[in-house]
Amino acid sequence: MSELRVRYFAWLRERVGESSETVETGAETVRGLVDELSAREERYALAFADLSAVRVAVDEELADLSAPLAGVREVAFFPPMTGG
Amino acid sequence: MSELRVRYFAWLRERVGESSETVETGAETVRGLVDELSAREERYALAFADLSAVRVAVDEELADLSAPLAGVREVAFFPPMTGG
Amino acid sequence: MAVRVQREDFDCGAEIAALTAGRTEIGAVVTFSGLVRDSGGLASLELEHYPGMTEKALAAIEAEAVSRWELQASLVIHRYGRLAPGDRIMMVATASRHRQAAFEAAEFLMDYLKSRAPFWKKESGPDGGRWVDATESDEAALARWK
Amino acid sequence: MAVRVQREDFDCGAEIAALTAGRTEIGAVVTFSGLVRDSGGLASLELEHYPGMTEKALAAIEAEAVSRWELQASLVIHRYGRLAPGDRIMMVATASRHRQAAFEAAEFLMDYLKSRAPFWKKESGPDGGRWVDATESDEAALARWK
Repeated sequence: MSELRVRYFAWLRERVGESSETVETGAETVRGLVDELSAREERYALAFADLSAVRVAVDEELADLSAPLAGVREVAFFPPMTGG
Repeated sequence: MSELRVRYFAWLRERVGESSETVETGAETVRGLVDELSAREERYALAFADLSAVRVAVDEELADLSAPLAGVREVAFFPPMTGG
Repeated sequence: MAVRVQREDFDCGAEIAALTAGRTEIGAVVTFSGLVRDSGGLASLELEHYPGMTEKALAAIEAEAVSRWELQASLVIHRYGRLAPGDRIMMVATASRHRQAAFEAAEFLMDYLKSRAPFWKKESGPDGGRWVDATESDEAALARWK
Repeated sequence: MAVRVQREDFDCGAEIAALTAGRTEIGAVVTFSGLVRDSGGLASLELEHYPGMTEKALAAIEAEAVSRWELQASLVIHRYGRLAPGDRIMMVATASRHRQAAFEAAEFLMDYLKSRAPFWKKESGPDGGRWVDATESDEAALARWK
């Protein structure tokens, strides 16, 4: 088990109801973390219902669902970016 | 014979030694005017020695050497433009 | 070469002047400014971002532009927080000897910034709030730089 | 849509602000500024133009841009007279709903202005004066807009 900071932005933040939380997880990849959270509470399952609309950053770098969590301090979930 | 205003810019102005002059000409085209002027004085012949480096405007519109002079008030000669 | 992420407004002309001050080898400066556009009934726009990652992402995009084009100077400013219709959202500026590099680098910065910098826009109007969707054309715009 | 040919300097930021003031349908503004570049020993640059034709040529180029792209506003300012290294020579600005139109129209304006507006540059340095030659690449740049 390891401890991660998990952050949510935009409508993912609104659906989860948190902007940031500390999570104890045994997941080995981002996808494993998503599955764990979705199994834990309905609000996560709803936020992650359509993973094609979810983007991921691992320690502030864009990543994908297969990214490993070993040594990672922070994972962030957010919709496709709309800057500019 | 008609009366034209003829203008020169950049190094054409410097070679001819005038920025503007009134010319009496029987030429029917810009090329005819160039030939007339070149025959008239050495400074024109020098200015028009390389016509590939000369651009023409007729009544303030870009034109070429074959442009007719009937009804024209002003002809201008200048090198390729270098704005911006 | 600089990146700024800030709540405050900025002055395009002053930024250009600062970028080029005393730099007589610069011949061309291109700027892009993004404004809050009201396509009907927009009350305000909330710009959310990911502090920390935003600066890193913008700096990485700028570094990539600098590696691809010969730039004498470049600048990216992006605001966050609540904005009103007509407000400035962001600007990029690129300075080079010649216009081609300045134009291309500015377009590159904009294309990447649009879909690779962690900003999200929420529009508020008479019908409530709505998160702005990413467009397929923004993602497609990246293809020309591969 | 405006064209100005003037001896005086101008303020890019103020021009952008004036162009977009109260125009909440504008999402994107692109500017290009041309500066006097010193590639070694330049004392001054004299910009000669053809009064009367210059304004008409610039207005025609701008009208062509407006017919090709959906622009909410556009501006061309070009100076003439004696300038020093680092001085502003000219600017174009284009404003549109979306960035693509603003970028393309600004590049179009610049490409045409470079070789179709009656301006000529004479550089003065330690070795005397020299008329700046038109470049083949400037003429070639027009091909993509045919």
